[in-house]
Amino acid sequence: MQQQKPIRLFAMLLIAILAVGVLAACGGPEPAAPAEEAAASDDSGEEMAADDGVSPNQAPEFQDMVRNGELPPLAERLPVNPAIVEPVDSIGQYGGTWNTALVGGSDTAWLVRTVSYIHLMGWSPQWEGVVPNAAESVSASADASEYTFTFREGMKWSDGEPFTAHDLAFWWNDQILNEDLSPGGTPGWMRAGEADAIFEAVDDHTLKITFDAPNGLFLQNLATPSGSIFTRVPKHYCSQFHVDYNTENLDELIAENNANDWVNLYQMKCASVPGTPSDSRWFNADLPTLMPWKVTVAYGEGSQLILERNPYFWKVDTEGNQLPYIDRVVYDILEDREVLLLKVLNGEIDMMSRHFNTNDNKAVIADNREPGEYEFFETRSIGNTTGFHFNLNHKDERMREIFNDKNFRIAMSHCLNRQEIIDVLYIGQGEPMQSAIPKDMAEFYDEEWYSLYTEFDQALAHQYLADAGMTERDADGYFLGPDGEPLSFVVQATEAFGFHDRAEMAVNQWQDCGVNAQLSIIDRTLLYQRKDANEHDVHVWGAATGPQIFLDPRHFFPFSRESTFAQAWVTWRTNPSGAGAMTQPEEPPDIVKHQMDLYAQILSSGDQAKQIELMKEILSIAKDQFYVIGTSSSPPGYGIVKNNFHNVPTSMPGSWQYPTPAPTQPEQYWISGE
Amino acid sequence: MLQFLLRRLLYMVPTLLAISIVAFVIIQLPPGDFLTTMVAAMAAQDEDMDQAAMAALEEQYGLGQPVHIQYLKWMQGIVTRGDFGDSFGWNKPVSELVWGRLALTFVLSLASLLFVWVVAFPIGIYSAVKQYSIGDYFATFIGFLGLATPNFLLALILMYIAFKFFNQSVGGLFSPEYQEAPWTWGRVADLFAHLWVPVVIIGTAGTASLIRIMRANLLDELRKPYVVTARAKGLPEWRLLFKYPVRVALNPFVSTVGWVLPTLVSGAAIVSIVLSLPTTGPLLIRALLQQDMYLAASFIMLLSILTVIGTLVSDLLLAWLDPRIRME
Amino acid sequence: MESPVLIEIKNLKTHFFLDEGTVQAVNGVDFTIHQHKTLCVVGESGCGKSVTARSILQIVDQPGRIVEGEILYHRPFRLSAAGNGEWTSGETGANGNSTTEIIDLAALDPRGREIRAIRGQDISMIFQEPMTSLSPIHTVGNQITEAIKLHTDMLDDEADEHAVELLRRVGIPRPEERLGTYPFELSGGMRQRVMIAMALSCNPALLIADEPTTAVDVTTQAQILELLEELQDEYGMAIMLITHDLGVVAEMADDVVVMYLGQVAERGDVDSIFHDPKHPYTQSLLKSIPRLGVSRNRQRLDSIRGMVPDPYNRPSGCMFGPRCDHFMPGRCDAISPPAIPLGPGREVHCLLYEDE
Amino acid sequence: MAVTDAKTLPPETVSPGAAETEIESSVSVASQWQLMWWKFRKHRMAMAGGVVTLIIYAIAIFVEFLSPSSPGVIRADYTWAPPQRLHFLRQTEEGMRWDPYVNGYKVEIDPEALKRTFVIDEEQIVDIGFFVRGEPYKMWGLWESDLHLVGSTDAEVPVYFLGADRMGRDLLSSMIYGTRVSMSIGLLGVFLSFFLGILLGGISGFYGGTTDNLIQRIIEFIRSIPTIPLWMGLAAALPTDWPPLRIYFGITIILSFIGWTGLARVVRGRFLSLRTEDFVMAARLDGASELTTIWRHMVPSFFSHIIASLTLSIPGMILAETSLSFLGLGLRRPVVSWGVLLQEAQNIRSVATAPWLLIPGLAVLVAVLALNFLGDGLRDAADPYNR
Repeated sequence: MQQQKPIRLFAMLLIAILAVGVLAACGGPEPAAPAEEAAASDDSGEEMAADDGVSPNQAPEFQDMVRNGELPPLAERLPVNPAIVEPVDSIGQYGGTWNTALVGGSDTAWLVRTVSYIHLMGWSPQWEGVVPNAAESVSASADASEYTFTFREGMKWSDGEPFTAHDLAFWWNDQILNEDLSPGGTPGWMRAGEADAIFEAVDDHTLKITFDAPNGLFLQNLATPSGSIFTRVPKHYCSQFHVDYNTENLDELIAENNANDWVNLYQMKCASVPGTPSDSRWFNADLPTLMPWKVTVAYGEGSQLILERNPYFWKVDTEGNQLPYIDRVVYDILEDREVLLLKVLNGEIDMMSRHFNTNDNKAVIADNREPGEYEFFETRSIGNTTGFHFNLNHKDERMREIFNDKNFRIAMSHCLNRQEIIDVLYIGQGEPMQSAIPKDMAEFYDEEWYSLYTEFDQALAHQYLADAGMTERDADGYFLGPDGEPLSFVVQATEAFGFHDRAEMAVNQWQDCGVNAQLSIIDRTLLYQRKDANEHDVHVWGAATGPQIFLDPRHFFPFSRESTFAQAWVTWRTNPSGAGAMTQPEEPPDIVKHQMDLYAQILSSGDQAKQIELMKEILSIAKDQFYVIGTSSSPPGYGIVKNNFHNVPTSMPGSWQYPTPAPTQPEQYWISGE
Repeated sequence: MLQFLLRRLLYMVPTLLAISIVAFVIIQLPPGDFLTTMVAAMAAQDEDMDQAAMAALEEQYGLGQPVHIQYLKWMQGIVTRGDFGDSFGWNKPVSELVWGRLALTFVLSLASLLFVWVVAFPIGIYSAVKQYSIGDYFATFIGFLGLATPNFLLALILMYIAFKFFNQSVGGLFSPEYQEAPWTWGRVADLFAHLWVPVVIIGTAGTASLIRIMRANLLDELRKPYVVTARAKGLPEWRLLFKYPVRVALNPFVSTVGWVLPTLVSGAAIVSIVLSLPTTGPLLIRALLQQDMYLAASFIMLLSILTVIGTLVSDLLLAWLDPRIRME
Repeated sequence: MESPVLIEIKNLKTHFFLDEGTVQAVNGVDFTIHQHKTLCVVGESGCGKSVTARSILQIVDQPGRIVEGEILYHRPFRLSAAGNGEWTSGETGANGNSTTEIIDLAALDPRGREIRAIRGQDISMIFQEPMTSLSPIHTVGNQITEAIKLHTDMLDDEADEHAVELLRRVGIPRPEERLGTYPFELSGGMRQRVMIAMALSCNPALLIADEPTTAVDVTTQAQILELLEELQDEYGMAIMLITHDLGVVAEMADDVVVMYLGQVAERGDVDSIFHDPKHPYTQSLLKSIPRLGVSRNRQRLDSIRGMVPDPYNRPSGCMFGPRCDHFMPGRCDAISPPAIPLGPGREVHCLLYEDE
Repeated sequence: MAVTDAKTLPPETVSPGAAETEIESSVSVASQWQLMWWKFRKHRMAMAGGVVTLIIYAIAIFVEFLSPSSPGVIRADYTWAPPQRLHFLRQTEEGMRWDPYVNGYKVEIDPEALKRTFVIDEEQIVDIGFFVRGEPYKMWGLWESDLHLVGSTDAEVPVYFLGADRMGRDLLSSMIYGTRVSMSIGLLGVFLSFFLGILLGGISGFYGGTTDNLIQRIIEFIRSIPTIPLWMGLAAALPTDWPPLRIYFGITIILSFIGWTGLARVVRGRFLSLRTEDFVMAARLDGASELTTIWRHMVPSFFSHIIASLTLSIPGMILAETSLSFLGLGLRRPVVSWGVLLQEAQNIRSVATAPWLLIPGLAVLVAVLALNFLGDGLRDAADPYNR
């Protein structure tokens, strides 16, 4: 027995060596590709199909399925009046896989931006306005409080069940208005007046929504990502998880799915908070959908999320071919952006404009266009690159007084060498710009405001500082506060979007100007935490934004929690009682209250001309108030698209509210063969 | 022996309980919670979320409750139903997420461990036997080099080289065509074809330290009088080396082998992120960064349990190998 | 009666090559070990006695090396063909010669097969620390049978039996059970007995015992020495006993070698060394033996004044010169004293006796 | 062992009872450090490691003077500028003469790729001088100066010996400044964890029994918590309004908080074995207080070991700092450390188009190698069993 021990040791070593040998041996040959499916499916050409009554205006595999009786004919699958899509460049061919990627486990935003733009209303492809999308048409009452939507007859969910007004009524009445399922109540943009909106399914194809008060921005909101919640809940499927509908086997379903209770079960199967992980569209492959592609491998099941063509999709091209052209969309779930960048460089990504598309990366992506066989497309970001938000509601009385002095802020603005920032960080792209309306928006554009206080002039800045009562300097050359005490403030920024680089440059420039600014680069959650708790001096984030001005005028008056310059005033507007708020409400000055009042008027007006007038008044006050110090106009963003990937516009707006590139209708993208 | 085992198992209970509390506290340490992190993350992409939806989510996640209530609920789930709670970030039960990835993680960890041992033992032995020879200096140098290279940097550079010069598909453990394919021999082969890069990268640091430890242990043992005794018996050098000092030098290894697995599981995390491997490491780091608290806490628990069990296994192995301990 | 020569060491020099310099641990040593006899080597720690012993087996540690000299091993006959057979009594050689061959151990490759065949079989060794000299993780049985199986064709069972036999012989109670025990389960004396059993397993011609009793208590010490004597009677091997304890020498030795700083100071049979020490060093050593009833006070410590010199800075001339009471300036620090024969097997290295 | 016999020669006299106590102690005490030095000197790689370590620390001390510029100086025209080759000899009419210079750059902007392209301009020559006036700084935060060891003789024209980063900051200067932070964070962290380790390990080993058991359980417990979550939790829990320097100390403390357990085990082991040694017993019987016993008698006996482990722990700290930086939890600008620089280079853009930004990795490599070799040599030298 004792003598065997060395043998045991040798055996252990031997096994180890053998195992590695096996590893090495297996590592050698390249695996054979599983099959050449893609090539095979192309053979069943369109011409030869017409005779047997099977419509050639559908994907070849559907033709086969129709022939085999596995699928109803195309005419039965399409609505009576399918939505017609004008292709960007050309009528496409069926086939191909759109390879793209997600980063991490909750990256649903890129999904929202690509495959799920089936809202009732949508933006026109170049963001000129709102057009009906899943709805066939819409009409609104003059006071913007009553909206009537008409749906396409014969429009179906991806499992072939009809899509009707009852689905929306179910969603509203039994999900949103159900206190268990929606403890937060209705979405903010659906609130007008005291009472909840009323959803009434007049018939299968007509839905009437009545608000308690005018809701002037309702249709625009529907076109934003928030609007996706309307058209995603199939009553026939989701009602089985609902306590009011399923009295038979709900408990079994709860047990089967490891849920805690029916609410938990419903949330797992049908929940819907767009852009968050609590979005069952991606995690539940069984959920019927209206999307061009339906999920076949759900998020989190493996290292890919895969969608395949929805046979009941309700859009056709101008020649009547059912969309989408592309067979499958495959999202590689990556852990790191750098891997994504390498995949882009390697030509493994067909079309994408997220995560990898930073200014810094553009150089290396540009260098690799030829071997990677891709090109750039432009995403026009409209607005300002960076805003410096001095905290006007600062908790410290002295700091508040200094920051509230407009002369001080003007001085800070003149201390900034914007051209240097542009040269360093944007390689000269863009121009100095105040936190004002961008040039693209002719309606509101104000030339003077655009360049107000943007000149780099330290002497002028010092004059303004003198006006603010700051003339004395300390031993290090920094200005003392108006009270003669040393003055320093912390500029907080995070690494997202390169804000930290801009902050670093601004801090350097302010120090150079004789102001003791200190840089603090922190985690973005922390950044938000501090902002929400009103614990910041200067917060570095965005400034004046583009066409979503009506929906989100955050930089022009204390509008939402994103109006970082005045958290206490925001609370006063949105939550006057201050219950549960991280920053207690404070009553703003009259002029600010007037802005809030003007915005309330916009909301309750259905008249666009009047809305514009009111907005202009808000903006002129904002110009005078000078809440946020802007930096420079945004250079365009970019995405990449493979050379054989067609119908992607070379330029499109870039914004979350216009969830780039969804309004350009990915269902009409197509891939040409090798 | 059985009593020893039972006693050890009994000891584990309070330890694990304490760990569960610490695990929960650790994830509460950073400011904010899953929701605020998510909102900040969305804002960083210029995206936003409705207040009402946020309130709903807060309710759904139970984030409004006091911490100790959250903890008790979580523990109750684990103890009564083996339910580790739901991952917020994936909107599904933690157990579904973890087990799937654990298998690949074990494959990777074991392969790395084997690699490390197979490389480190011979070099370590050589290095000790030929102390201060050129070979020893070289092995030492290489070993330290492996220790000194931040391995995430190595991963990135190797990946870039693979792309630039070999035109290889980067990241992951499978070729694209096999990623969601069912398990076949082809897929296994594909896995092994991809496995060597992470194995080598993860292995470098481990190999380096193992060489050092092996060398040091062996040097200690080689100086022991019993080696001279054995030599005086007329044993050939190699047999002497393997029967006595190498065998004794292995003991400190065995006593740490229990730590190795959890270290590989979490330690390889950073490399796995860089290489985008579908293993547990990235899931853990992301859960921590997102404050996906049940997922993160369950992970910490699991790793700790692995460590505690690993220590136990180590002790048993050590007792098996070393009579002095067995007899105690 | 003079018994046949077993080992003949001639001008052995074993040096250690260190960066700080060369340590001449053994620097020109000559002596002879006879069959069946006990030779004691005495000297202070560091005088090179252990290195000399290890040189015989070629197990000097790196960076030590035999640089010069011969260790001639007169290999006696085995009675039986098996490797572990009894040795002849000496006179009865087949051709009237008591030895088969003469091997120069110093010339063998320290890692080679020939020296390995001699180690453990012809010459075996026991060490000072019975605890650390046994592997802590192998059983007693394993360690004893290892040598047996290495040098003979015995099967496992036979080897085990033989080991039990040996253990019984060295006075270990219930030897069958002891085969499976580990060294740490045994007392110091028992361990040393195991070491002896191990050394005797192949019935060696020479047993080198390197301070075998320093690490055990006085009672055990006596028992071990007694055992060695008994075993010598029984197995007929020669013993080379290394010690710094003159009491042990008096009890055990047939011949004595006194070493000082890598050189032999004096050698001879035990009686002449004890009763007629010639070398001043030997004389000092004998004076330093504590005697019953004499208190150990500081005065007695002056018997050898000064301390052993730095190994790198050896004195010129006689190594003992600086500490010698009979130091002769101009001679002792100039001439390295040659061996001066005083009788058969008796030599002294001291200029005092030059003209005798 | 024979060799030990031959060399260290503990002067034990022939008769067992007669120990020359005084002489013995004076000899061995006097020679312990000397012997260690001898052994250490023999280990050539360790010597080299020691020299390199000294140089690195010398750099860390004179950071301001040694760096050609300051790490915060942003220059728009030099974003992603590659390193400039230093020429020592200059072609003049009389022939080559000693006059170090670099060539300037012709810079063009590629608007589509959004980058500057740099072409060496042979015409444009930037003189390099020693002890030049340049970017002003405050030496050790005490007095102001603008003297730099090397740099462009014209303060307006920058030189980039190792290239520039994405904002045109000089990499060499950043690296030199980073030396101070990176090398001291290791040192500080190691000292802290050693303090904890020796204290708790010492208590554990010295008292044994229940105390020992308790501390051992705590150590086991801490070690069974995965490191990364612990780091992340602790690092994120640092108060946010701390200035960067205090955050730096916080991170040091976090690193050491995890590092002390390993050392505590070692120290405990040593204490346990020393506890029964005669000289400790003697000190105790002599009535020396426990603390005195520990500090006067026990700690010195393994002091050399502590130094060796100390040296070996610093690289671990340096690497841990880079890992923390990678996770976005480490130090951040305006504090510059090697970890910060590596984190900034930790992207394909840098690897592909600005590989010089990886040079800080080399610095980490050199420092870690040097410290490891040094520690290795020290350990070997301190080892009483070693020859």
